[in-house]
Amino acid sequence: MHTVLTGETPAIFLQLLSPDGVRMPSAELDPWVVDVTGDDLAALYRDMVVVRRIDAEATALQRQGELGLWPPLLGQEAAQIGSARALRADDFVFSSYRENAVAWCRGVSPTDILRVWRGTAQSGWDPFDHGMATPSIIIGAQTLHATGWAMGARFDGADSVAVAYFGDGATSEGDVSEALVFAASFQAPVVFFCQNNHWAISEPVGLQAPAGIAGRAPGFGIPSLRIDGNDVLAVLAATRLALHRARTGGGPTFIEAVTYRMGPHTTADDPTRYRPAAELEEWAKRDPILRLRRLLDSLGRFTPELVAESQALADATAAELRAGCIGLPDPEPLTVLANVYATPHAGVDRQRAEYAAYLASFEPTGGKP
Amino acid sequence: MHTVLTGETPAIFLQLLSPDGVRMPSAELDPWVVDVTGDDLAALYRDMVVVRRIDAEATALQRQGELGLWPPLLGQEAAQIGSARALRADDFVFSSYRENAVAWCRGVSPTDILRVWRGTAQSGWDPFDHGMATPSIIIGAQTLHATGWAMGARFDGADSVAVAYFGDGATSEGDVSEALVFAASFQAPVVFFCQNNHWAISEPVGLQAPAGIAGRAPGFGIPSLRIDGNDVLAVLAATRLALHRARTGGGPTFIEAVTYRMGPHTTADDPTRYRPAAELEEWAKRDPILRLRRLLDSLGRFTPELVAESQALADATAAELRAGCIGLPDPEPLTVLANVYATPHAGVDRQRAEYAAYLASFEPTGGKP
Amino acid sequence: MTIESLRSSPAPAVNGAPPVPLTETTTLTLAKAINAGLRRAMLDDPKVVLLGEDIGALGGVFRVTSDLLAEFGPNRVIDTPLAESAIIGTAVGLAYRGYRPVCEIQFDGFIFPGFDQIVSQVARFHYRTQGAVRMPITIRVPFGGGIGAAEHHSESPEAYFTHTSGLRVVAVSNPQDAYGLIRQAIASDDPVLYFEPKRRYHVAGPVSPQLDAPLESARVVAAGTDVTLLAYGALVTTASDAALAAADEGVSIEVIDLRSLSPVDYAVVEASVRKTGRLVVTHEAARSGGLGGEIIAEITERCFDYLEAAPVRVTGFDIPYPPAKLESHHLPDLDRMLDGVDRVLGRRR
Amino acid sequence: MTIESLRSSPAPAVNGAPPVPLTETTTLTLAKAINAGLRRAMLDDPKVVLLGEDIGALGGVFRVTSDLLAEFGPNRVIDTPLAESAIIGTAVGLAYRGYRPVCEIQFDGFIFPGFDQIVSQVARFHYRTQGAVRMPITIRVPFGGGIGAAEHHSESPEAYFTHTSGLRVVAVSNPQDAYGLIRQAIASDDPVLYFEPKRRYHVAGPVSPQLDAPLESARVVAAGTDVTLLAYGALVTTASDAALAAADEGVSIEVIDLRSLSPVDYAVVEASVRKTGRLVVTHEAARSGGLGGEIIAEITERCFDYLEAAPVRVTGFDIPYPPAKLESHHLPDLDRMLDGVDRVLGRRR
Ligand SMILES: Cc1ncc(C[n+]2csc(CCOP(=O)(O)OP(=O)(O)O)c2C)c(N)n1
Ligand SMILES: Cc1ncc(C[n+]2csc(CCOP(=O)(O)OP(=O)(O)O)c2C)c(N)n1
Ligand SMILES: [Mg+2]
Ligand SMILES: [Mg+2]
Repeated sequence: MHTVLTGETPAIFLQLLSPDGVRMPSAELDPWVVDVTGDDLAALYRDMVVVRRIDAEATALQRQGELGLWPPLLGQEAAQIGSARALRADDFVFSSYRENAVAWCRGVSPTDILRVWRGTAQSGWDPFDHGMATPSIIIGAQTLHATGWAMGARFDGADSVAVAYFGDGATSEGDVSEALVFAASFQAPVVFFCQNNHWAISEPVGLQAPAGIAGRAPGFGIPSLRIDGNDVLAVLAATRLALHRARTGGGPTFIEAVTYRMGPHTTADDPTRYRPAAELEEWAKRDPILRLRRLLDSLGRFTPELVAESQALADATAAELRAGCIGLPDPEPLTVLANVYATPHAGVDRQRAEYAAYLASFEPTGGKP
Repeated sequence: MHTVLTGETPAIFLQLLSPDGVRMPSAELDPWVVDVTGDDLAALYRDMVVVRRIDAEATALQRQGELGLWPPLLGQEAAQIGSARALRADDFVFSSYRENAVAWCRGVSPTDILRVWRGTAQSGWDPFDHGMATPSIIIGAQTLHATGWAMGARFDGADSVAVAYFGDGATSEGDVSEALVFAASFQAPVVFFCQNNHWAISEPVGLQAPAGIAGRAPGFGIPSLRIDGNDVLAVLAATRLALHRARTGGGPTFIEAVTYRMGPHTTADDPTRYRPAAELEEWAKRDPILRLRRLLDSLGRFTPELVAESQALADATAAELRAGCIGLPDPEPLTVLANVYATPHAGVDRQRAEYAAYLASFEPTGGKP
Repeated sequence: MTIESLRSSPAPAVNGAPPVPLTETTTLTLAKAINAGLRRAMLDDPKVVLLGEDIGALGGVFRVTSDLLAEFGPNRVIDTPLAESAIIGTAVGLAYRGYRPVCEIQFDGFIFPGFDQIVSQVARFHYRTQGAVRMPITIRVPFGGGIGAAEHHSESPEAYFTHTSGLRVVAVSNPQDAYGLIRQAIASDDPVLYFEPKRRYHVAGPVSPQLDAPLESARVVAAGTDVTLLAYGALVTTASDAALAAADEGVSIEVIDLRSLSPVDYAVVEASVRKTGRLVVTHEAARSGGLGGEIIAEITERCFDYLEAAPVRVTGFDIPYPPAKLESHHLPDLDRMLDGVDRVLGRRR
Repeated sequence: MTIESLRSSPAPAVNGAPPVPLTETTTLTLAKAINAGLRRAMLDDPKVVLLGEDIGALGGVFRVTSDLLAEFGPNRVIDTPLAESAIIGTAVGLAYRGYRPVCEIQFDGFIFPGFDQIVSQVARFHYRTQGAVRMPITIRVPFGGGIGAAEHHSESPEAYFTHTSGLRVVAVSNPQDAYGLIRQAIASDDPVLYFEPKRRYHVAGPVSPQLDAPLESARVVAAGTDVTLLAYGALVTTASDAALAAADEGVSIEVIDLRSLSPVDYAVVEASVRKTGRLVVTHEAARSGGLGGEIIAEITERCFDYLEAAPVRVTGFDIPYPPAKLESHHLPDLDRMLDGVDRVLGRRR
């Protein structure tokens, strides 16, 4: 059946750094990182150290009862930092719940990142302040939002790009396929950035995509790149490539960043029930921070200063995060009925008045018992 | 960007009959039609003539006000007959609304086919009598039903196959992509049979699938065939191939049958608003019945007997259809409240009793005014 | 408005496109009134874009978007691939970028593949972001039965949306409101489900460019003193006919066209029920969980001491929409409305 | 049942898997009772298969399907790809082939991507085919708030389904009913939405393998004479606590656990309201369009002459589910229920 088309995972797997941190050539990706300086690499390293620290601190805060839940990105720092650092301020990110390192790169304060997980708000920041939408908890829904935004950018004649972040599990949701359809049909300037971290809670990627992920987009008419997601340089390069295509009228690009979720799905998860320990050990060897460190080392840039400075920033950020988290005020009771509509609404307004009266009846304490 | 995967419509386009009716070799398809005799070809011809007549008669009935609506399959006879005639009785069809020739092959009586369009029932036949589900009007929904049925067949250890029929427009719906995901993950014995008739109401296939349709399934891990859907022999062969794969544990196959909707979307549609007349003329030259007739002619099998016999069967069927349609009784008023549940239901039972009393209050005529 | 003005008269002939733009009172069909309203909104605001299946060259299966592609081009009148979740989901993204998308759902029954995006995204972004992100999205839905159609083409899904906080829901019944409310819906910074009574698309009436009803307002179609009869969409006409028939028998019915289904204009309904003491609510949607129950519960709470009888519902049955040959049994008609009136007056059962 | 039996007591320690199979009254948590019921149904009928996300090795995020994969294998406990429409849609196909699928939706808020398949397919096949095709599909949905979760994890979408003809809807409140009704749901030839009160998963109680409630039945939790208080799911406990508190103040409340949300067991509710003359309905779902309004409209119609006051609703607000730190304001609690009781007694406002 040789003329029957078969789906095969593309053998192509783009890398710029070996797990040992050795810089490897890539005809496709090299052009996109020629301008990357040692300072840039150091900055990427700093970012990665800081967001790993944010992750650890948030996990600790959850264990201490200060957060309701936390979804660690441990292991995915290169995929998130490498891609987010490629973006311009006028680009717009539509992400899932795990992209906290992306939020960091978009200038969201660590405290704001935690609001949602502390339960004081359902959106930690104003999306327009950071060019990053409120993370989507409904798996895959945001890929359509990104596509629509990108259609709008095209209509506007702008060269801004939308980036949709989502996981390997998300690729099964109908919304993600529909986003590929619309993006292809309207040649929308959108980058589909899939972090294949090998797991969707307890389900291995093979259940979602037995033929792999990167091969899917081409069938919809969207070029696809499969890259080493633990290689920050390759991620940066591929994202720049995709952004450039989008900015110059080339339409959508799909990137599968192959990485690994080294922690639990969330702090509520118990991966020992489903995940072989050996797999984790294997992936620990491909740790994205270690890899960049080795590269820096080989360039003579892994200096005590860099270490100290990264450490200091991480410490300061962690302290800010902790203090900010604990200091987050509980929302005022009546905000429960605020902002349901943008304009006055007879039904909600009445309920708010009634509830205010009800609360007042508990005076003088004023609050809920 | 040569290592970037791009989506290209597979150049491969399988045929066994040229538009002139010349038998052409195909290494892939030939093995699946070696046993096809002249009698078989004559039978296929008869089928096609009859279903075209059903179509014409139903269209006429609609014009005369006897049917509410009719979706003609004019031009798609080869795609439907060739595929449906490859099936076994224990296979199961999950189709859309346009597969009336498939229903014919599954032994559904012409009158039963019309029930839905006359509005006397929402299902013209008992699915289990014919191994064919009630056609789905919600675009794409049936592809998941077919996949689930096929999963069940696999669990049962049966070698029966589910066939999902759907259109080019349907490929945009999330459900169809999800069906590909599930079929691939569970290696379900299902054949996805897409009739690309070039239009989804007023929308050309290029809007739904700028990179073509057949290339989509491989990305999900499902082998795909792109065939000439106006070539009844190629359709028969490809369907047999796909069914064989499914029966022998090979899992799902996707078939894109390239054909053309020569009529309006339905009798309510006005294609002159959106479709260039030249396109229709072009496709008329590739008429599926004409093509088979030319082949039969070249084999000396296009005999006056075959013509007469086909004509007679078509006439008889049309007469049966017309009489059956006009004779279809209106459903009894109280059936409006029947079968909502399989078991007694206090709410509906009460409403039925109330409505019966209400109707009775109009006695002696008994009916609705 | 006199009760005589309700008598149905044959529609005046209406041809061609609405005047460009509508400047004075003009007779238009309901479908053309929406078309004129869309056009007006698109002329007024370049951020208004239309999305939907077959809305371009075809002008939509009901021709509501006729000629708009030619006038505004494919970046404003967007024929989309066949995927409702994507139609709504990309509208969310467009709204994020400052657009005011108007989505057409081809028929009522096809809104459900887009349900998640409506309920979990469109309805919530403003609340979710403490007001930072607005969703000025209008979702147009031809709804209701009575046209002898196949399954999924005659439904009344409005109650799913009136139970969804964050959405506004309106249903129009006549060309004037259709023209006014489509523009109000598009101008609203909140998402609006806009239901169009498909069996009234071709009924014509006067449309003044000035007479805009506010989004949240009900309309007293005919004043009356004995019974309040609440309807919306296609059934407003039937209710008006029922009022005429009842008047012939000496029963005075106050007919209210709800127009806004969420929120309900309780000021108007309450005032009426306080006067009549008797309430009948009618809709095509299934009775259980339909809007009728909600309104009756609310009015019972607000007007308990004024009620002289239990409010009555005249609605579709608790069944999936039936085949065309049975729909006349399912749909509330004049006789069933009068039966409901009899019941609330204690004349039956 | 005496009112004292309602007082919440600390849950007895419950460990390990339920006995195999359940043969005598055993103390189980609500989650384990469902697990035992699923297991019983799977042992009894080889056509019962489970589908859902993470239901295999993990046993579901709430561990309701724990150990079932090991016992029944991957063809009966099917970890599916992450796609709710496909979970429901393939269940339809399995039902067509004679299976009795039990779908798990991971959290309430994730049911909407599967809404179309539920509303347009599952609910309708029996009607559509004049009874030829049955859909014995059970859809399990952990629902409700009170667990401090993120968005989409605390919702009460039941009214969308009680408005959908062709579906049965139940909500359980205690281990006994959970065990009985999951088996009844699976055994039913109709599709059943089975709502599980997630904040009560770990509450334990006795489960007898014999005591099965019929699918359509409500349960009087505590008899009373002054006010009927109607609840379901997690709020049954709160309502019982409210009844105790009210009893201390001399008000006698009849608490009814609705159990079946569609159809509602009006025989039981009617009998109670005829006795008390006063009705309070409570649910976590938004007030507008919620089940409360439907029941109040129906009871007002059936018992108008017995009502001494307008029935009252104590429900969630008309808002998207709020952030965790605000959910205590949204969720009906003991105080708000007592406030509702005061209102129906004319003691407030
Ligand atoms: C529509 C929907 N269904 C189910 C869930 C529950 N859920 C949350 S995360 C998750 C797995 C997501 O996996 P993946 O897309 O790979 O992202 P990752 O968590 O690995 O970053 C699931 C099933 C959800 N949030 N939304
Ligand atoms: C979910 C849904 N959306 C929209 C429609 C309206 N509709 C009916 S047929 C059709 C076009 C289908 O095109 P295609 O899949 O190519 O099948 P064809 O009609 O060409 O056979 C549309 C949009 C529908 N039936 N269901
Ligand atoms: Mg993942
Ligand atoms: Mg087509």
